[in-house]
Amino acid sequence: MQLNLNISGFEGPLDVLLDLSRKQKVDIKKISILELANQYLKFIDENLENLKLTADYLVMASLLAFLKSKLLIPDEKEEVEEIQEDLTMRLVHYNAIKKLSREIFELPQEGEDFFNIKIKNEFVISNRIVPKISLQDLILQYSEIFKKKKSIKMLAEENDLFNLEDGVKWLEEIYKIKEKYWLSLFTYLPKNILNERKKRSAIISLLQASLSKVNKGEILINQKYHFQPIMIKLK
Amino acid sequence: MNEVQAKCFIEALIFSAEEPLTKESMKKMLNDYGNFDLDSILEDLKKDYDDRGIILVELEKKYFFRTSSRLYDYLRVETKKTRNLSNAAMETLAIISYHQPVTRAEIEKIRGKPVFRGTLDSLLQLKWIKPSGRRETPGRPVTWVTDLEFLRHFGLKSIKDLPKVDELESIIL
Amino acid sequence: MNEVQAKCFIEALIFSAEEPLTKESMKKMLNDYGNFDLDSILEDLKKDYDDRGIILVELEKKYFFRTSSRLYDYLRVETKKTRNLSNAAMETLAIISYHQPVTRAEIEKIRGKPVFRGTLDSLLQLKWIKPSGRRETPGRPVTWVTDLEFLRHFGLKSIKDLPKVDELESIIL
Repeated sequence: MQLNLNISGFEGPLDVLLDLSRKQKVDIKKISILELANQYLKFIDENLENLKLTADYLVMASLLAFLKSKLLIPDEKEEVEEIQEDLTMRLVHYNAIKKLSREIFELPQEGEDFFNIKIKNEFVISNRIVPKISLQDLILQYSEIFKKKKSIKMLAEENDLFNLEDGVKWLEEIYKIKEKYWLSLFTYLPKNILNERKKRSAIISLLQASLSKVNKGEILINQKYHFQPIMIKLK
Repeated sequence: MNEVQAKCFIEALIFSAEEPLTKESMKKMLNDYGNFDLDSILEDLKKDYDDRGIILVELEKKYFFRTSSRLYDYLRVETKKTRNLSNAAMETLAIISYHQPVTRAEIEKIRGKPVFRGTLDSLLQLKWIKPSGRRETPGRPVTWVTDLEFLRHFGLKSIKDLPKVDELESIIL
Repeated sequence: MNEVQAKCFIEALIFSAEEPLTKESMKKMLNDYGNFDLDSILEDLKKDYDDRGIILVELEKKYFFRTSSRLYDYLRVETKKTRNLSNAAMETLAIISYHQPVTRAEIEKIRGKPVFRGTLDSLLQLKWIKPSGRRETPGRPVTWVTDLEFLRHFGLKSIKDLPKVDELESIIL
Protein backbone atom coordinates (compact mmCIF):
# COMPACT_ATOMS: atom_id res chain seq x y z
CA MET A 1 0.00 0.00 0.00
CA GLN A 2 1.38 3.35 -0.99
CA LEU A 3 0.81 5.90 1.79
CA ASN A 4 2.80 9.06 1.12
CA LEU A 5 1.13 11.06 3.90
CA ASN A 6 2.33 14.55 4.52
CA ILE A 7 3.05 15.38 8.14
CA SER A 8 1.73 18.92 7.94
CA GLY A 9 -1.88 17.76 7.83
CA PHE A 10 -1.74 16.11 11.23
CA GLU A 11 -2.37 17.17 14.79
CA GLY A 12 0.23 14.83 16.22
CA PRO A 13 1.19 11.15 16.31
CA LEU A 14 -2.25 10.00 17.50
CA ASP A 15 -3.79 11.82 14.57
CA VAL A 16 -1.48 9.99 12.17
CA LEU A 17 -2.28 6.67 13.82
CA LEU A 18 -6.00 7.37 13.55
CA ASP A 19 -5.68 8.12 9.88
CA LEU A 20 -3.65 4.98 9.28
CA SER A 21 -6.03 2.84 11.30
CA ARG A 22 -8.99 4.06 9.25
CA LYS A 23 -7.30 2.53 6.24
CA GLN A 24 -7.63 -0.87 7.88
CA LYS A 25 -11.39 -0.36 7.58
CA VAL A 26 -12.22 -2.09 10.87
CA ASP A 27 -13.49 -0.88 14.22
CA ILE A 28 -10.64 0.92 15.95
CA LYS A 29 -10.91 -1.50 18.84
CA LYS A 30 -10.08 -4.37 16.46
CA ILE A 31 -7.20 -2.89 14.50
CA SER A 32 -3.96 -4.76 14.09
CA ILE A 33 -1.38 -2.91 16.11
CA LEU A 34 1.36 -4.75 14.24
CA GLU A 35 0.17 -3.49 10.89
CA LEU A 36 -0.33 -0.03 12.37
CA ALA A 37 3.20 -0.04 13.77
CA ASN A 38 4.62 -0.98 10.38
CA GLN A 39 2.75 1.78 8.61
CA TYR A 40 3.61 4.38 11.24
CA LEU A 41 7.31 3.55 11.17
CA LYS A 42 7.27 3.76 7.40
CA PHE A 43 5.53 7.13 7.64
CA ILE A 44 8.14 8.40 10.07
CA ASP A 45 10.87 7.15 7.81
CA GLU A 46 9.42 9.03 4.86
CA ASN A 47 9.05 12.24 6.84
CA LEU A 48 12.29 12.10 8.73
CA GLU A 49 13.61 15.14 6.91
CA ASN A 50 10.61 17.19 7.87
CA LEU A 51 11.17 19.79 10.56
CA LYS A 52 7.63 19.40 11.80
CA LEU A 53 8.50 15.90 12.97
CA THR A 54 8.71 16.77 16.63
CA ALA A 55 9.77 14.66 19.58
CA ASP A 56 6.27 13.35 20.25
CA TYR A 57 6.26 11.62 16.84
CA LEU A 58 9.57 9.97 17.64
CA VAL A 59 8.47 8.89 21.11
CA MET A 60 5.49 7.17 19.52
CA ALA A 61 7.78 5.63 16.93
CA SER A 62 9.98 4.10 19.57
CA LEU A 63 6.96 2.77 21.44
CA LEU A 64 5.63 1.17 18.28
CA ALA A 65 9.02 -0.22 17.34
CA PHE A 66 9.18 -1.82 20.77
CA LEU A 67 5.64 -3.20 20.43
CA LYS A 68 6.46 -4.53 17.00
CA SER A 69 9.56 -6.35 18.18
CA LYS A 70 7.58 -8.03 20.95
CA LEU A 71 4.56 -8.84 18.83
CA LEU A 72 6.74 -10.61 16.25
CA ILE A 73 7.84 -13.12 18.88
CA PRO A 74 4.81 -15.21 19.87
CA ASP A 75 6.15 -15.95 23.37
CA GLU A 76 6.48 -12.31 24.29
CA LYS A 77 3.14 -11.18 22.97
CA GLU A 78 1.50 -11.27 26.37
CA GLU A 79 4.13 -9.01 27.85
CA VAL A 80 2.94 -6.09 25.80
CA GLU A 81 -0.76 -6.80 25.88
CA GLU A 82 -1.35 -3.98 28.32
CA ILE A 83 0.55 -1.43 26.25
CA GLN A 84 -1.34 -2.56 23.19
CA GLU A 85 -4.65 -2.19 24.98
CA ASP A 86 -3.70 1.21 26.31
CA LEU A 87 -2.73 2.44 22.86
CA THR A 88 -6.00 1.16 21.40
CA MET A 89 -7.96 2.96 24.11
CA ARG A 90 -6.05 6.16 23.46
CA LEU A 91 -6.95 5.92 19.81
CA VAL A 92 -10.60 5.28 20.64
CA HIS A 93 -10.60 8.23 23.02
CA TYR A 94 -8.86 10.60 20.65
CA ASN A 95 -11.16 9.56 17.84
CA ALA A 96 -14.19 10.29 20.02
CA ILE A 97 -12.81 13.71 20.99
CA LYS A 98 -12.26 14.59 17.34
CA LYS A 99 -15.84 13.58 16.64
CA LEU A 100 -17.06 15.67 19.56
CA SER A 101 -15.09 18.69 18.42
CA ARG A 102 -16.67 18.43 14.95
CA GLU A 103 -20.13 18.08 16.43
CA ILE A 104 -19.69 21.03 18.75
CA PHE A 105 -18.89 23.24 15.82
CA GLU A 106 -21.89 21.95 13.94
CA LEU A 107 -24.16 23.39 16.65
CA PRO A 108 -25.94 26.66 15.93
CA GLN A 109 -23.49 29.42 16.66
CA GLU A 110 -23.80 32.96 17.92
CA GLY A 111 -23.14 35.35 15.08
CA GLU A 112 -24.24 32.83 12.45
CA ASP A 113 -27.49 31.23 13.45
CA PHE A 114 -28.58 33.50 16.25
CA PHE A 115 -27.52 36.74 17.81
CA ASN A 116 -27.12 38.02 21.30
CA ILE A 117 -28.93 41.29 21.63
CA LYS A 118 -27.75 44.49 23.10
CA ILE A 119 -29.23 47.87 22.37
CA LYS A 120 -27.29 51.07 22.86
CA ASN A 121 -26.74 51.43 26.56
CA GLU A 122 -28.40 54.55 27.89
CA PHE A 123 -28.00 53.64 31.50
CA VAL A 124 -25.35 55.41 33.48
CA ILE A 125 -24.34 52.87 36.05
CA SER A 126 -21.99 53.96 38.78
CA ASN A 127 -20.66 52.02 41.69
CA ARG A 128 -20.61 53.88 44.94
CA ILE A 129 -19.22 52.73 48.21
CA VAL A 130 -21.15 54.27 51.04
CA PRO A 131 -19.96 54.04 54.61
CA LYS A 132 -22.33 52.76 57.24
CA ILE A 133 -22.57 55.86 59.41
CA SER A 134 -25.62 57.68 60.69
CA LEU A 135 -25.99 61.21 61.95
CA GLN A 136 -26.09 59.79 65.46
CA ASP A 137 -22.76 58.06 64.94
CA LEU A 138 -21.27 61.31 63.74
CA ILE A 139 -22.45 63.37 66.67
CA LEU A 140 -21.54 60.76 69.23
CA GLN A 141 -18.10 60.61 67.70
CA TYR A 142 -17.78 64.35 68.04
CA SER A 143 -18.86 64.43 71.66
CA GLU A 144 -16.49 61.55 72.29
CA ILE A 145 -13.55 63.68 71.15
CA PHE A 146 -14.35 66.34 73.74
CA LYS A 147 -14.95 63.89 76.52
CA LYS A 148 -11.46 62.56 75.88
CA LYS A 149 -10.02 66.04 75.67
CA LYS A 150 -11.60 67.14 78.92
CA SER A 151 -10.17 64.20 80.81
CA ILE A 152 -6.74 64.75 79.30
CA LYS A 153 -6.78 68.37 80.34
CA MET A 154 -7.68 67.48 83.88
CA LEU A 155 -4.78 65.09 84.06
CA ALA A 156 -2.21 67.51 82.72
CA GLU A 157 -1.15 69.92 85.43
CA GLU A 158 -0.21 72.72 83.21
CA ASN A 159 -0.43 72.83 79.50
CA ASP A 160 3.16 73.93 79.06
CA LEU A 161 4.29 70.69 77.48
CA PHE A 162 5.51 70.52 73.91
CA ASN A 163 3.09 69.23 71.29
CA LEU A 164 3.16 67.94 67.74
CA GLU A 165 3.19 71.41 66.28
CA ASP A 166 6.31 72.32 68.24
CA GLY A 167 8.05 69.25 66.89
CA VAL A 168 7.04 70.14 63.34
CA LYS A 169 8.34 73.66 63.87
CA TRP A 170 11.76 72.41 65.08
CA LEU A 171 12.06 70.00 62.17
CA GLU A 172 11.28 72.71 59.68
CA GLU A 173 13.85 75.01 61.25
CA ILE A 174 16.52 72.32 61.12
CA TYR A 175 15.96 71.75 57.44
CA LYS A 176 16.10 75.40 56.63
CA ILE A 177 19.77 75.16 57.56
CA LYS A 178 20.88 71.66 56.62
CA GLU A 179 18.56 70.41 54.02
CA LYS A 180 20.70 67.89 52.15
CA TYR A 181 22.00 65.73 54.96
CA TRP A 182 21.09 62.72 57.06
CA LEU A 183 20.76 64.18 60.56
CA SER A 184 20.42 62.56 63.93
CA LEU A 185 16.93 63.43 65.13
CA PHE A 186 17.45 63.97 68.83
CA THR A 187 20.60 66.09 68.60
CA TYR A 188 18.18 68.85 67.68
CA LEU A 189 16.15 68.79 70.87
CA PRO A 190 15.91 72.22 72.44
CA LYS A 191 18.64 72.63 75.03
CA ASN A 192 18.24 73.81 78.59
CA ILE A 193 14.99 72.09 79.45
CA LEU A 194 15.23 71.41 83.14
CA ASN A 195 11.80 69.96 83.78
CA GLU A 196 11.98 66.18 83.15
CA ARG A 197 8.31 65.96 82.04
CA LYS A 198 8.80 68.78 79.62
CA LYS A 199 11.95 67.16 78.27
CA ARG A 200 10.05 63.95 77.66
CA SER A 201 7.26 65.80 75.89
CA ALA A 202 9.88 67.44 73.66
CA ILE A 203 11.24 64.02 72.67
CA ILE A 204 7.75 62.72 72.02
CA SER A 205 6.72 65.72 69.99
CA LEU A 206 9.87 65.58 67.87
CA LEU A 207 9.42 61.85 67.19
CA GLN A 208 5.72 62.33 66.50
CA ALA A 209 6.45 65.19 64.12
CA SER A 210 9.07 63.18 62.26
CA LEU A 211 6.71 60.22 61.89
CA SER A 212 3.94 62.44 60.69
CA LYS A 213 6.29 63.98 58.13
CA VAL A 214 7.41 60.52 56.98
CA ASN A 215 3.76 59.65 56.57
CA LYS A 216 3.21 62.71 54.44
CA GLY A 217 6.20 61.66 52.36
CA GLU A 218 8.20 64.72 53.22
CA ILE A 219 11.18 63.13 54.96
CA LEU A 220 12.96 59.79 55.19
CA ILE A 221 13.66 58.12 58.50
CA ASN A 222 16.14 55.39 59.37
CA GLN A 223 17.41 53.57 62.45
CA LYS A 224 19.99 50.83 61.97
CA TYR A 225 19.57 48.95 65.26
CA HIS A 226 17.81 49.32 68.56
CA PHE A 227 19.16 52.26 70.53
CA GLN A 228 21.11 53.55 67.54
CA PRO A 229 20.49 57.20 66.62
CA ILE A 230 17.34 57.85 64.60
CA MET A 231 18.42 59.47 61.35
CA ILE A 232 16.26 61.71 59.22
CA LYS A 233 16.69 63.31 55.81
CA LEU A 234 14.62 65.62 53.70
CA LYS A 235 13.06 63.82 50.70
CA MET B 1 -42.51 31.44 6.49
CA ASN B 2 -45.88 32.54 7.81
CA GLU B 3 -47.03 35.98 8.95
CA VAL B 4 -46.09 35.40 12.57
CA GLN B 5 -42.64 34.14 11.63
CA ALA B 6 -42.16 37.11 9.34
CA LYS B 7 -42.86 39.49 12.21
CA CYS B 8 -40.48 37.60 14.49
CA PHE B 9 -37.90 37.65 11.74
CA ILE B 10 -38.09 41.42 11.31
CA GLU B 11 -38.07 41.91 15.07
CA ALA B 12 -34.94 39.80 15.47
CA LEU B 13 -33.36 41.45 12.47
CA ILE B 14 -33.73 44.97 13.86
CA PHE B 15 -32.57 43.84 17.27
CA SER B 16 -29.45 42.13 16.05
CA ALA B 17 -28.42 44.65 13.40
CA GLU B 18 -25.26 46.61 14.04
CA GLU B 19 -26.85 49.75 12.67
CA PRO B 20 -30.39 51.05 12.24
CA LEU B 21 -32.03 49.20 9.35
CA THR B 22 -33.77 50.76 6.36
CA LYS B 23 -37.04 49.39 5.06
CA GLU B 24 -35.32 48.53 1.79
CA SER B 25 -32.73 46.30 3.39
CA MET B 26 -35.39 44.59 5.50
CA LYS B 27 -37.57 44.08 2.45
CA LYS B 28 -34.68 42.48 0.60
CA MET B 29 -34.08 39.99 3.36
CA LEU B 30 -37.77 39.28 3.83
CA ASN B 31 -38.35 38.76 0.09
CA ASP B 32 -36.35 35.55 0.21
CA TYR B 33 -39.11 33.98 2.27
CA GLY B 34 -42.30 35.25 0.65
CA ASN B 35 -44.47 38.28 0.10
CA PHE B 36 -45.19 40.16 3.30
CA ASP B 37 -46.55 43.58 4.15
CA LEU B 38 -43.50 45.10 5.82
CA ASP B 39 -45.27 48.35 6.70
CA SER B 40 -47.95 46.63 8.69
CA ILE B 41 -45.35 44.40 10.38
CA LEU B 42 -43.43 47.49 11.49
CA GLU B 43 -46.62 49.19 12.68
CA ASP B 44 -47.49 46.07 14.62
CA LEU B 45 -44.07 45.91 16.24
CA LYS B 46 -44.21 49.57 17.17
CA LYS B 47 -47.52 48.96 18.94
CA ASP B 48 -46.19 45.85 20.68
CA TYR B 49 -43.39 47.86 22.21
CA ASP B 50 -45.49 50.90 22.98
CA ASP B 51 -45.69 50.30 26.69
CA ARG B 52 -42.48 48.41 27.28
CA GLY B 53 -39.00 49.26 28.55
CA ILE B 54 -37.72 49.63 25.02
CA ILE B 55 -39.42 51.09 21.98
CA LEU B 56 -39.10 50.72 18.22
CA VAL B 57 -37.95 54.03 16.81
CA GLU B 58 -38.12 55.25 13.23
CA LEU B 59 -35.59 57.94 12.54
CA GLU B 60 -34.76 59.18 9.05
CA LYS B 61 -36.48 56.10 7.63
CA LYS B 62 -34.30 53.79 9.66
CA TYR B 63 -35.51 51.50 12.40
CA PHE B 64 -33.92 50.61 15.69
CA PHE B 65 -34.77 49.85 19.30
CA ARG B 66 -33.90 52.10 22.17
CA THR B 67 -34.69 52.61 25.83
CA SER B 68 -38.16 54.01 26.37
CA SER B 69 -38.39 57.68 27.27
CA ARG B 70 -40.60 56.70 30.19
CA LEU B 71 -37.43 55.48 31.85
CA TYR B 72 -35.43 58.65 31.49
CA ASP B 73 -35.80 59.44 35.17
CA TYR B 74 -34.36 56.09 36.10
CA LEU B 75 -31.43 55.86 33.71
CA ARG B 76 -28.99 56.96 36.33
CA VAL B 77 -28.34 53.84 38.29
CA GLU B 78 -26.17 53.74 41.30
CA THR B 79 -25.16 50.56 42.98
CA LYS B 80 -24.27 51.08 46.58
CA LYS B 81 -21.98 49.05 48.71
CA THR B 82 -21.65 49.77 52.37
CA ARG B 83 -18.48 49.52 54.36
CA ASN B 84 -17.31 50.72 57.69
CA LEU B 85 -15.66 54.09 58.03
CA SER B 86 -12.47 54.14 60.07
CA ASN B 87 -12.55 55.81 63.47
CA ALA B 88 -10.03 58.35 62.30
CA ALA B 89 -12.22 59.25 59.34
CA MET B 90 -15.31 59.52 61.53
CA GLU B 91 -13.56 61.80 63.99
CA THR B 92 -12.12 63.92 61.24
CA LEU B 93 -15.50 64.18 59.57
CA ALA B 94 -17.16 65.10 62.83
CA ILE B 95 -14.60 67.83 63.48
CA ILE B 96 -14.87 69.22 59.97
CA SER B 97 -18.64 69.25 60.12
CA TYR B 98 -18.71 71.16 63.42
CA HIS B 99 -15.72 73.44 62.90
CA GLN B 100 -15.72 74.18 59.18
CA PRO B 101 -13.79 75.78 57.62
CA VAL B 102 -10.96 74.08 59.46
CA THR B 103 -7.31 73.36 58.62
CA ARG B 104 -5.60 70.03 58.96
CA ALA B 105 -3.43 71.37 61.78
CA GLU B 106 -6.55 72.47 63.62
CA ILE B 107 -8.14 69.07 63.20
CA GLU B 108 -4.94 67.52 64.53
CA LYS B 109 -5.03 69.82 67.48
CA ILE B 110 -8.63 68.95 68.32
CA ARG B 111 -8.03 65.25 67.91
CA GLY B 112 -4.66 65.40 69.63
CA LYS B 113 -3.44 63.04 66.94
CA PRO B 114 -2.01 63.49 63.44
CA VAL B 115 -4.50 63.36 60.57
CA PHE B 116 -3.18 61.30 57.72
CA ARG B 117 -3.62 62.26 54.09
CA GLY B 118 -5.43 58.95 53.45
CA THR B 119 -8.12 59.86 55.95
CA LEU B 120 -8.87 63.11 54.16
CA ASP B 121 -8.67 61.32 50.80
CA SER B 122 -11.27 58.75 51.76
CA LEU B 123 -13.66 61.53 52.79
CA LEU B 124 -12.86 63.47 49.64
CA GLN B 125 -13.61 60.44 47.50
CA LEU B 126 -17.02 60.18 49.07
CA LYS B 127 -17.54 63.83 48.24
CA TRP B 128 -18.32 64.35 51.89
CA ILE B 129 -15.65 67.02 52.30
CA LYS B 130 -13.92 69.45 49.98
CA PRO B 131 -11.09 71.96 50.28
CA SER B 132 -12.25 75.55 50.55
CA GLY B 133 -9.73 78.34 50.20
CA ARG B 134 -6.72 78.97 52.40
CA ARG B 135 -6.34 80.34 55.88
CA GLU B 136 -4.40 83.61 55.76
CA THR B 137 -1.88 82.53 58.37
CA PRO B 138 1.77 81.58 57.87
CA GLY B 139 1.99 78.67 55.39
CA ARG B 140 -1.49 79.55 54.05
CA PRO B 141 -2.96 76.14 54.94
CA VAL B 142 -5.97 74.77 53.04
CA THR B 143 -9.23 74.72 54.96
CA TRP B 144 -11.79 71.95 54.75
CA VAL B 145 -15.58 72.10 54.67
CA THR B 146 -18.32 69.52 54.19
CA ASP B 147 -19.56 68.90 50.66
CA LEU B 148 -23.06 68.45 49.24
CA GLU B 149 -22.95 64.64 49.42
CA PHE B 150 -22.45 64.91 53.15
CA LEU B 151 -25.75 66.72 53.57
CA ARG B 152 -27.43 64.26 51.23
CA HIS B 153 -26.13 61.20 53.05
CA PHE B 154 -27.22 62.46 56.45
CA GLY B 155 -30.48 63.88 55.14
CA LEU B 156 -29.68 67.43 56.19
CA LYS B 157 -31.02 70.51 54.42
CA SER B 158 -28.08 72.61 55.47
CA ILE B 159 -25.13 72.36 57.79
CA LYS B 160 -27.08 74.48 60.29
CA ASP B 161 -29.45 71.55 60.76
CA LEU B 162 -26.67 69.56 62.35
CA PRO B 163 -27.81 68.97 65.93
CA LYS B 164 -25.76 70.55 68.66
CA VAL B 165 -23.83 68.12 70.76
CA ASP B 166 -25.46 69.21 74.01
CA GLU B 167 -28.86 68.89 72.34
CA LEU B 168 -28.12 65.33 71.45
CA GLU B 169 -26.69 64.52 74.82
CA SER B 170 -29.86 65.70 76.49
CA ILE B 171 -31.88 63.49 74.15
CA ILE B 172 -29.82 60.44 74.98
CA LEU B 173 -29.77 61.11 78.70
CA MET C 1 -41.54 53.89 40.41
CA ASN C 2 -44.57 51.64 40.06
CA GLU C 3 -44.78 47.92 39.19
CA VAL C 4 -45.09 48.54 35.45
CA GLN C 5 -42.15 50.91 35.45
CA ALA C 6 -40.09 48.45 37.44
CA LYS C 7 -40.70 45.79 34.80
CA CYS C 8 -39.80 48.23 32.01
CA PHE C 9 -36.70 49.21 33.95
CA ILE C 10 -35.48 45.63 34.27
CA GLU C 11 -36.32 44.92 30.64
CA ALA C 12 -34.32 47.91 29.42
CA LEU C 13 -31.50 47.11 31.82
CA ILE C 14 -31.03 43.57 30.51
CA PHE C 15 -31.27 44.81 26.93
CA SER C 16 -28.56 47.37 27.33
CA ALA C 17 -26.17 45.52 29.62
CA GLU C 18 -22.71 44.72 28.31
CA GLU C 19 -22.78 41.27 29.85
CA PRO C 20 -25.49 38.93 31.08
CA LEU C 21 -26.86 40.34 34.34
CA THR C 22 -27.18 38.48 37.60
CA LYS C 23 -30.27 38.80 39.77
CA GLU C 24 -28.15 40.34 42.51
CA SER C 25 -26.92 43.19 40.36
CA MET C 26 -30.43 43.86 39.08
CA LYS C 27 -31.80 43.80 42.59
CA LYS C 28 -29.22 46.32 43.73
CA MET C 29 -30.14 48.73 40.95
CA LEU C 30 -33.87 48.24 41.48
CA ASN C 31 -33.60 48.76 45.23
CA ASP C 32 -33.03 52.45 44.78
CA TYR C 33 -36.55 52.84 43.51
CA GLY C 34 -38.53 50.69 45.88
CA ASN C 35 -39.33 47.15 46.84
CA PHE C 36 -40.24 44.93 43.91
CA ASP C 37 -40.53 41.21 43.33
CA LEU C 38 -37.71 40.69 40.87
CA ASP C 39 -38.45 36.98 40.42
CA SER C 40 -41.97 37.61 39.26
CA ILE C 41 -40.80 40.45 37.00
CA LEU C 42 -38.31 38.12 35.33
CA GLU C 43 -40.91 35.36 35.00
CA ASP C 44 -43.29 37.87 33.44
CA LEU C 45 -40.68 39.07 30.97
CA LYS C 46 -39.79 35.52 29.99
CA LYS C 47 -43.44 34.87 29.22
CA ASP C 48 -43.80 38.12 27.28
CA TYR C 49 -41.00 37.11 24.94
CA ASP C 50 -42.02 33.47 24.68
CA ASP C 51 -43.46 33.70 21.18
CA ARG C 52 -41.47 36.60 19.80
CA GLY C 53 -38.38 36.97 17.61
CA ILE C 54 -36.18 37.29 20.65
CA ILE C 55 -36.21 35.45 23.93
CA LEU C 56 -35.06 36.14 27.46
CA VAL C 57 -32.51 33.49 28.39
CA GLU C 58 -31.42 32.46 31.87
CA LEU C 59 -28.01 30.84 31.87
CA GLU C 60 -26.15 30.01 35.06
CA LYS C 61 -28.38 32.48 36.89
CA LYS C 62 -27.56 35.28 34.48
CA TYR C 63 -30.06 36.91 32.15
CA PHE C 64 -29.73 38.16 28.58
CA PHE C 65 -31.74 38.47 25.37
CA ARG C 66 -30.96 36.61 22.16
CA THR C 67 -32.76 35.85 18.94
CA SER C 68 -35.19 32.96 19.14
CA SER C 69 -34.07 29.50 18.05
CA ARG C 70 -37.22 29.38 15.92
CA LEU C 71 -35.39 31.67 13.54
CA TYR C 72 -32.27 29.53 13.05
CA ASP C 73 -33.30 28.74 9.49
CA TYR C 74 -33.87 32.34 8.53
CA LEU C 75 -31.18 34.27 10.33
CA ARG C 76 -28.29 32.18 9.08
CA VAL C 77 -25.73 34.68 7.94
CA GLU C 78 -24.45 33.75 4.52
CA THR C 79 -20.92 34.98 5.00
CA LYS C 80 -20.08 32.35 7.54
CA LYS C 81 -17.65 33.90 9.96
CA THR C 82 -15.02 31.21 9.95
CA ARG C 83 -13.40 31.52 13.30
CA ASN C 84 -9.64 31.30 13.11
CA LEU C 85 -9.75 28.53 15.62
CA SER C 86 -7.07 25.93 14.98
CA ASN C 87 -7.76 22.21 15.02
CA ALA C 88 -5.65 22.08 18.15
CA ALA C 89 -7.91 24.63 19.84
CA MET C 90 -11.05 22.86 18.71
CA GLU C 91 -9.80 19.54 20.05
CA THR C 92 -8.66 21.13 23.28
CA LEU C 93 -12.08 22.73 23.69
CA ALA C 94 -13.79 19.38 23.08
CA ILE C 95 -11.58 17.72 25.69
CA ILE C 96 -12.20 20.45 28.25
CA SER C 97 -15.94 20.48 27.61
CA TYR C 98 -16.19 16.73 28.09
CA HIS C 99 -13.64 16.07 30.81
CA GLN C 100 -13.80 19.27 32.86
CA PRO C 101 -12.18 20.05 35.22
CA VAL C 102 -9.08 18.86 33.37
CA THR C 103 -5.40 19.75 33.62
CA ARG C 104 -3.15 20.69 30.73
CA ALA C 105 -1.16 17.48 31.21
CA GLU C 106 -4.36 15.45 30.90
CA ILE C 107 -5.29 17.27 27.70
CA GLU C 108 -1.83 16.57 26.35
CA LYS C 109 -2.16 12.91 27.18
CA ILE C 110 -5.44 12.60 25.33
CA ARG C 111 -4.14 14.46 22.30
CA GLY C 112 -0.76 12.72 22.36
CA LYS C 113 0.83 16.10 21.78
CA PRO C 114 1.86 19.15 23.78
CA VAL C 115 -0.80 21.82 24.24
CA PHE C 116 0.76 25.17 23.58
CA ARG C 117 -0.01 28.23 25.65
CA GLY C 118 -1.35 29.97 22.54
CA THR C 119 -4.01 27.30 22.11
CA LEU C 120 -5.34 27.87 25.61
CA ASP C 121 -4.98 31.63 25.15
CA SER C 122 -7.19 31.68 22.07
CA LEU C 123 -9.91 29.84 24.00
CA LEU C 124 -9.40 32.08 27.02
CA GLN C 125 -9.74 35.15 24.84
CA LEU C 126 -13.09 33.95 23.60
CA LYS C 127 -14.05 33.43 27.25
CA TRP C 128 -14.92 29.88 26.32
CA ILE C 129 -12.69 28.39 29.02
CA LYS C 130 -11.41 29.51 32.39
CA PRO C 131 -9.04 28.14 35.03
CA SER C 132 -10.80 26.58 37.97
CA GLY C 133 -8.82 25.73 41.05
CA ARG C 134 -5.96 23.30 41.28
CA ARG C 135 -5.76 19.54 41.24
CA GLU C 136 -4.45 18.30 44.57
CA THR C 137 -1.70 16.21 43.03
CA PRO C 138 2.05 16.90 43.06
CA GLY C 139 2.72 20.27 41.47
CA ARG C 140 -0.91 21.34 42.13
CA PRO C 141 -1.66 21.90 38.43
CA VAL C 142 -4.42 24.32 37.37
CA THR C 143 -7.55 22.71 36.01
CA TRP C 144 -9.65 24.09 33.17
CA VAL C 145 -13.41 24.28 32.73
CA THR C 146 -15.70 25.81 30.11
CA ASP C 147 -16.99 29.30 30.77
CA LEU C 148 -20.43 30.88 30.34
CA GLU C 149 -19.58 32.34 26.92
CA PHE C 150 -19.01 28.84 25.57
CA LEU C 151 -22.58 27.84 26.39
CA ARG C 152 -23.84 31.19 25.18
CA HIS C 153 -22.04 30.97 21.87
CA PHE C 154 -23.46 27.55 21.04
CA GLY C 155 -26.89 28.29 22.49
CA LEU C 156 -26.58 25.52 25.09
CA LYS C 157 -28.58 25.59 28.32
CA SER C 158 -26.02 23.59 30.24
CA ILE C 159 -22.97 21.51 29.61
CA LYS C 160 -25.24 18.45 29.64
CA ASP C 161 -26.73 19.62 26.34
CA LEU C 162 -23.45 18.99 24.51
CA PRO C 163 -23.64 16.51 21.61
CA LYS C 164 -23.37 12.94 22.81
CA VAL C 165 -20.52 10.83 21.50
CA ASP C 166 -21.13 7.20 22.42
CA GLU C 167 -17.48 6.21 22.41
CA LEU C 168 -16.74 8.77 25.10
CA GLU C 169 -19.21 7.23 27.53
CA SER C 170 -16.91 4.29 28.15
CA ILE C 171 -13.90 6.42 28.90
CA ILE C 172 -12.76 7.33 32.36
CA LEU C 173 -9.83 9.68 32.70
